[in-house]
Amino acid sequence: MFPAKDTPTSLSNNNQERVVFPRAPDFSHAREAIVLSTDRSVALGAVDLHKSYGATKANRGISLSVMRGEIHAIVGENGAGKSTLMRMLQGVERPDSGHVVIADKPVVLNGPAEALALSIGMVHQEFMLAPDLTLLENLVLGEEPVTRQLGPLSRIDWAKALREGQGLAESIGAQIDWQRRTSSVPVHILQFVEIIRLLRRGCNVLILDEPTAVLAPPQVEELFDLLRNLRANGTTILFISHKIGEVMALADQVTVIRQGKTVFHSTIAETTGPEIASHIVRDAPPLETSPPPSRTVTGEPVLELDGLSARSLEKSQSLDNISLQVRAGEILGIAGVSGNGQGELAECIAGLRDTSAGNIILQGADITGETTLARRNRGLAYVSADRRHEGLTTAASIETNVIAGSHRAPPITRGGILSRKNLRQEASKRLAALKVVFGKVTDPADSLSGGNQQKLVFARESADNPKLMIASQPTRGVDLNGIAAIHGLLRDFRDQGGAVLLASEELDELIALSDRVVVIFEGRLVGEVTSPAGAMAQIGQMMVQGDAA
Amino acid sequence: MMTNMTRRILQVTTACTSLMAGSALWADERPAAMIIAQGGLGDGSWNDTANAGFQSGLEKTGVEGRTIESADVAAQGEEIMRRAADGGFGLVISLEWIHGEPMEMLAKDYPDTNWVIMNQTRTGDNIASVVFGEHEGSFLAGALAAQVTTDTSIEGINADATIGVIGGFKAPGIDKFIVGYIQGAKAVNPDIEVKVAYADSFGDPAKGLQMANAMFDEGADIVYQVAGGTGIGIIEAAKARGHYAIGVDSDQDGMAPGNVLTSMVKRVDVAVDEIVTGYAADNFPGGEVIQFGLAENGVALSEMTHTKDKVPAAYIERVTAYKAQIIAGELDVWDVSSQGYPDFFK
Amino acid sequence: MQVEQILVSTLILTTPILLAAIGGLVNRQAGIVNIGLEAKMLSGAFVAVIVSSATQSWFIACLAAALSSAVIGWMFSLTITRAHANMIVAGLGLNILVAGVLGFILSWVYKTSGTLRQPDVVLLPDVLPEFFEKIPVIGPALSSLDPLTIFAWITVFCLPFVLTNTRIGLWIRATGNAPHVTRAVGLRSLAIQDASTAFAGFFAGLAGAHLALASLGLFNEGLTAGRGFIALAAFYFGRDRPIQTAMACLLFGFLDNTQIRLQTAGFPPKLIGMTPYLMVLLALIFTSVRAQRKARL
Amino acid sequence: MSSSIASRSIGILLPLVVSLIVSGVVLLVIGKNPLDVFSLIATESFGNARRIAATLSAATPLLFTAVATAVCFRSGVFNVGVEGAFLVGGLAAVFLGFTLPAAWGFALFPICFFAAALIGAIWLYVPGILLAKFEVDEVVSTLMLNFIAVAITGYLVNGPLLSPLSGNNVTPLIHEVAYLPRLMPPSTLHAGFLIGLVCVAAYGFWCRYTPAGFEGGLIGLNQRFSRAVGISVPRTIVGVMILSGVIAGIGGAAHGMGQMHRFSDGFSPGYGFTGMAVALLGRNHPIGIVLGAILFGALASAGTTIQLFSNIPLDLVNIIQGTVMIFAVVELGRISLRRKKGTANAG
Repeated sequence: MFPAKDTPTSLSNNNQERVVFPRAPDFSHAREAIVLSTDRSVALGAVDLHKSYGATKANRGISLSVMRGEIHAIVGENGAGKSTLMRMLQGVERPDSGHVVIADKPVVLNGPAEALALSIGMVHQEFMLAPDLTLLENLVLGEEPVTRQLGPLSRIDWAKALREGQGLAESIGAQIDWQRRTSSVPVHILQFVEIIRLLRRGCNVLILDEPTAVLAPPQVEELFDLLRNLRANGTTILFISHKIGEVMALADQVTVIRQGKTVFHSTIAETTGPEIASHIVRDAPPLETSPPPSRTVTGEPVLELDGLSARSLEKSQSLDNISLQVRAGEILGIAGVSGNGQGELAECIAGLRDTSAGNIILQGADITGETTLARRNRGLAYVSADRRHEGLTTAASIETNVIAGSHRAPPITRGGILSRKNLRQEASKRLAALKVVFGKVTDPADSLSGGNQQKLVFARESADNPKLMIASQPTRGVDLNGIAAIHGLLRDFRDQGGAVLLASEELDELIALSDRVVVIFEGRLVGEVTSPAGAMAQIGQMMVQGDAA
Repeated sequence: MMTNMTRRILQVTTACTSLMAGSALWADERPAAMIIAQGGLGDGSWNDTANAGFQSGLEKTGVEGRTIESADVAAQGEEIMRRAADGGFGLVISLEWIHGEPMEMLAKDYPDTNWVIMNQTRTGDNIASVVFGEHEGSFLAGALAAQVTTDTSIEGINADATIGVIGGFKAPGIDKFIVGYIQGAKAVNPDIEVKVAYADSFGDPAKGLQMANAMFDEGADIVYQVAGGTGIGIIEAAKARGHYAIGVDSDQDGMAPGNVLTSMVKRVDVAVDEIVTGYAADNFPGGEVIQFGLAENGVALSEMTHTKDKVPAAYIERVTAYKAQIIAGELDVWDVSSQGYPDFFK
Repeated sequence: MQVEQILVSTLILTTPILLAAIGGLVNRQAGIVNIGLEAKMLSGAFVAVIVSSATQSWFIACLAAALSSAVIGWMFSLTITRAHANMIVAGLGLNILVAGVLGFILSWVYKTSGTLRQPDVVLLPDVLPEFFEKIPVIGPALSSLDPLTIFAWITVFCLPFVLTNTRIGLWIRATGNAPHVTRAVGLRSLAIQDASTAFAGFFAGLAGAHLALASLGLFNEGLTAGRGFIALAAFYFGRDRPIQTAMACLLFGFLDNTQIRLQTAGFPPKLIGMTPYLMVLLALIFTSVRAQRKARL
Repeated sequence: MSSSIASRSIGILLPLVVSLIVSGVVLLVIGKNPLDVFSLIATESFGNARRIAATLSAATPLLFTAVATAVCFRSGVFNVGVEGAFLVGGLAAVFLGFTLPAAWGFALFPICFFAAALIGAIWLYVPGILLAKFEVDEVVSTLMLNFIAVAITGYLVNGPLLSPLSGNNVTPLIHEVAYLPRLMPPSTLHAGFLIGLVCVAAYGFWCRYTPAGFEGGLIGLNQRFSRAVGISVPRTIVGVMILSGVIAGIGGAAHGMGQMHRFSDGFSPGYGFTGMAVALLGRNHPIGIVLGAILFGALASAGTTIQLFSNIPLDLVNIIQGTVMIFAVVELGRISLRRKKGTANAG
């Protein structure tokens, strides 16, 4: 790893000597592919990047050029290949073919430290800040200004550090109390600190990975002001998002990625929101179309929420007075920009999060104070958005994963004794019913592909004839075949009279599956669409702005 | 390689079996084993003194012998003793009090083995019980201390009629010393204050030092140590402060010449030595209770090589008189181990 | 009347606990709970006695004790940071192992057991000139100060500064708080943890040297007498903050010292001995309950 | 599957091999042939029926403490307080064993065992509830409780419960009718060993064939998942702590009524901590626990009796035991000089 204190110049020289290309590099086409405008230089770019993980082709030809001093947005759906691209731009991973361009030169990066040394910095969604340290301490950690050089024992020049921090904060128009403990500071300020830390380390290109996902709208405004100031100071910004409104409001350039390829590029001035949207979703996988729009649901209400509210804990969104109904034989979609409370709402209904007011009624019974177990016994099923940490125990066997939750019920447990034989039988039955592809039932769940993992989750959750299924981001990180299968499962469940509460950030998915869609915005329900087909624009509007105007 | 190893293992096994075959080979000189009590060797007290006697006895007689330590000596005692008997040992001495009952039982199973237990009386033709008169010796130490503590003509002595004693753990075996000491002191001066404390450790000299200092601060000028390794610190404190300690078990007068008033010498070493020599000479005191009291010279005050010139002869004479009374049976000293706790010490 | 003496002996009893606790708290700030302090104190005491006798220098003896324990600490750290050993069990194992090795050395090299006396062991000197003794109340305490006690207290009062104002201090706190962050900014978090454990070993070695050389001049197997665990209790009680930990050490040293008084007042010695542990337990409960109340509001 | 068996056996063998190397080097340094010593240890542990019985006798308390530890470790609860529960449980059983009338005869067994289990359960319920309800770090709370248990039992045994006319801190002997029968007289191997095996078997059964055991294993792997499928994590934590206390308490009772027949200073020379090493060495697996307990039992019994036939001091056993403990928790497969980059994002 490179010592971080080396100057960028010496490093890039150093770096060029060490450049090793897996294949004979051919940069002959590089210039033409990248350069869209000749009067300014490319701060950060990519030429025809390919990257596969096993059979999954995450990037299949991505080219990109971010001009110096611009805000450049990359948009695309989840799974379009944005995060893979970021990892390669940042040097965390190497492309299978193609190359990254920094400051007009093709480079091979061997890690984030090298990218950092070449003035490329990234702000992750998980902040790299130690919670118990002050902001100032986090700012200088790893590159402390010292009064006199004594190696690790050098005294840190806090006055200088503070001057630096304040200077940088001022230059981008941020107000930061540097002496506060990090854990007590609002999340958007932390984001500013991350940005300032990168600036302090000499970064002039910043990559921001969905920076608004965790922010409330006023905070988003503050962030945008700050980013504009940065641009004015000459910093280049690569901004990853899937929110068209934000892109239109902030960016100079936009590049759309779909299915691992760049499909569209334009300056913002020359395009429109709908045009970008059309590129994001065009040629979407052939999903089954939604049921006839006239389909009316007449089933009994299975789930009723009456004025449900929940407090915000740590980084979570609070919920405010949510009322809704899901009937038997109905899929109710919940649309919303990530972080607006869909996940929290699902957790409240599943009994994994405390509510502060309102009632949850399942099949006529008030379950507000009941445990998760009691709710499940009443027919609640929950497909977690976080499959790898909450939906599954990846280290445990497949059979354990598919049985957990039903392990106390017959035929698995009778008279207090858990029958391994019945467990295995039941597990095999469940896995077969949903056509999960696996090796042995004793293999760890980790050995399954993403789609099969999710099918396993459905196999478990649908086994005990639930009345209500809460499906939170059910197709996140699932391949196309898997998505089709999971959509089929949800439809079948509905058609057999089940009620589904579907939370998804994939608008296509919501529209394809839902009988009705409600939109959640900042923890409140802001609208309802009774025939979702063709209402994408309307829903999108509400998701972004919180009203249908 | 493999054959080498096999041969070695064979060698060892034969070595073991020959040792186990025991009786046939050694006849009367079967080896001796001594089981070390809780606290282990290096306690600077009970175990170490006994071991010294054991080693000197072995050396004198040429009998082979082993000392056995165990981290789990309380629970494993019976197995260890049985293994020793099985392994051909002719004499098994245990220093651990808790081994009394199992030994009584084992002695019946192994009538050809000679057994020795300390500080209690066990019945059996092949068991020798050794009982020490620590209370008697401690009485004399207390009597001496009580006389000295008010004699300000002696360097390092204040006018307060206050003396101290520090035990290792609070345990009956230790309180036997302490009660005797108090009784001796009160015999001289019924109003004397005897400060009693326990270090809660037999191996913490640093704490012993501080505890003794604290007692000196409270007006005590003589502190009797019944605390093994912890006592080393008590003697160091006496030296540093110019007051007096009383040593225990072995003659500790030389550890801080002039600052150890006397030592309550308990001849565990002599007892063990005598038993080993008796055993070698086919004169094992089986079935007997061997008293190591004042009468038998099993306990005594030291020669006071470094202090006898400081202490008026009258005091020593009075101590000698008590000694005679005790031996004559005219004076009963309370024995915690056979009488339980007295009213004046609860 | 006896205030002076209580002060003196409290101070002396506190020093080894304090030295060990200093190491332990820095170690814990870097994210490692050091159960092996006891072992390192013991080896430090042993080395101190040997070296003091051999070199006639208390200073070299202390240095040797500290360095040897630092090496043990560093190796111990490697099993935790590089081989992912559970720190609690590895620490308990280290205590047993070191006691075993020292016992072995005693019996095979020095043909003794339990206690090792070496000729001409040089003790820690009193540092301050005699006239300090004339100062009322604190005079005797001052005049009996040995170099390690002074060093311990200087360290305690320097430590907050070092931890907050030096690079290594910041690195240690960051590593203990969020190791992934430390790594992300390019610092070698594992090496920082190893260094902190070596530091803990260094101070535990000094603690051992103090036990051996403050007044006794000999080594004894039971010399540490659980002080490593008392030190652990102290830095838990002081929540890893130097001054608070030092106060806890003083309190425990004072408790140790007042045992006699409490015993004569009728408290059983065993129960007095458990007070530090009970206090830590209660402090732990108190802080956790309070933290949770706060989180719920 | 086969690879996991291989890695498991490496996990068990590694600490042994390392400790043999370490102690072998020590022996070589002092001019002893390590092979001679090791084979002497082997004969003294397993050389004949009596030695095997002695080894099993020494292994008996470890069976209990190891199972009591494994119950918690398996559920991700780092309970180091088994030692304390063993002590208080043992004292409770012994106390009733000598205070209740001897005429009650065999009824004393269930009463004493029940009392020990109850006290043990209460003892560990405290840190359990503190962890489950208030997130009080269980390592520290149970460690502190160990010291407190030592102090309290130590106080009682040289105060209120002291046997009159004793030379040591011991309680009176329990009534002879309450002695657990010996299995292979004259060896001290007693019925407690069988009870220990039953506990191990019950533990194995509990892990595999009860819903509670299933839940324990799951919360040990993933608490969030467990919550989501309806398992109450706090209840499970308290449950395994209670279970641990019950087993430790029964272990103390078995030791008191089978081996010691009284409570004394040195009632447990650290069985709880050795049991921890056994559980880790055996990877919380019932068979691993039995083997580990026998291994440590062998070390304890043979390490003592080899002193009869050679001049190897007891310290050698400490060296072996300490090394085994350290390396039992080392994860060989994961030795790395620098943590992988991927983990940098975690947390």
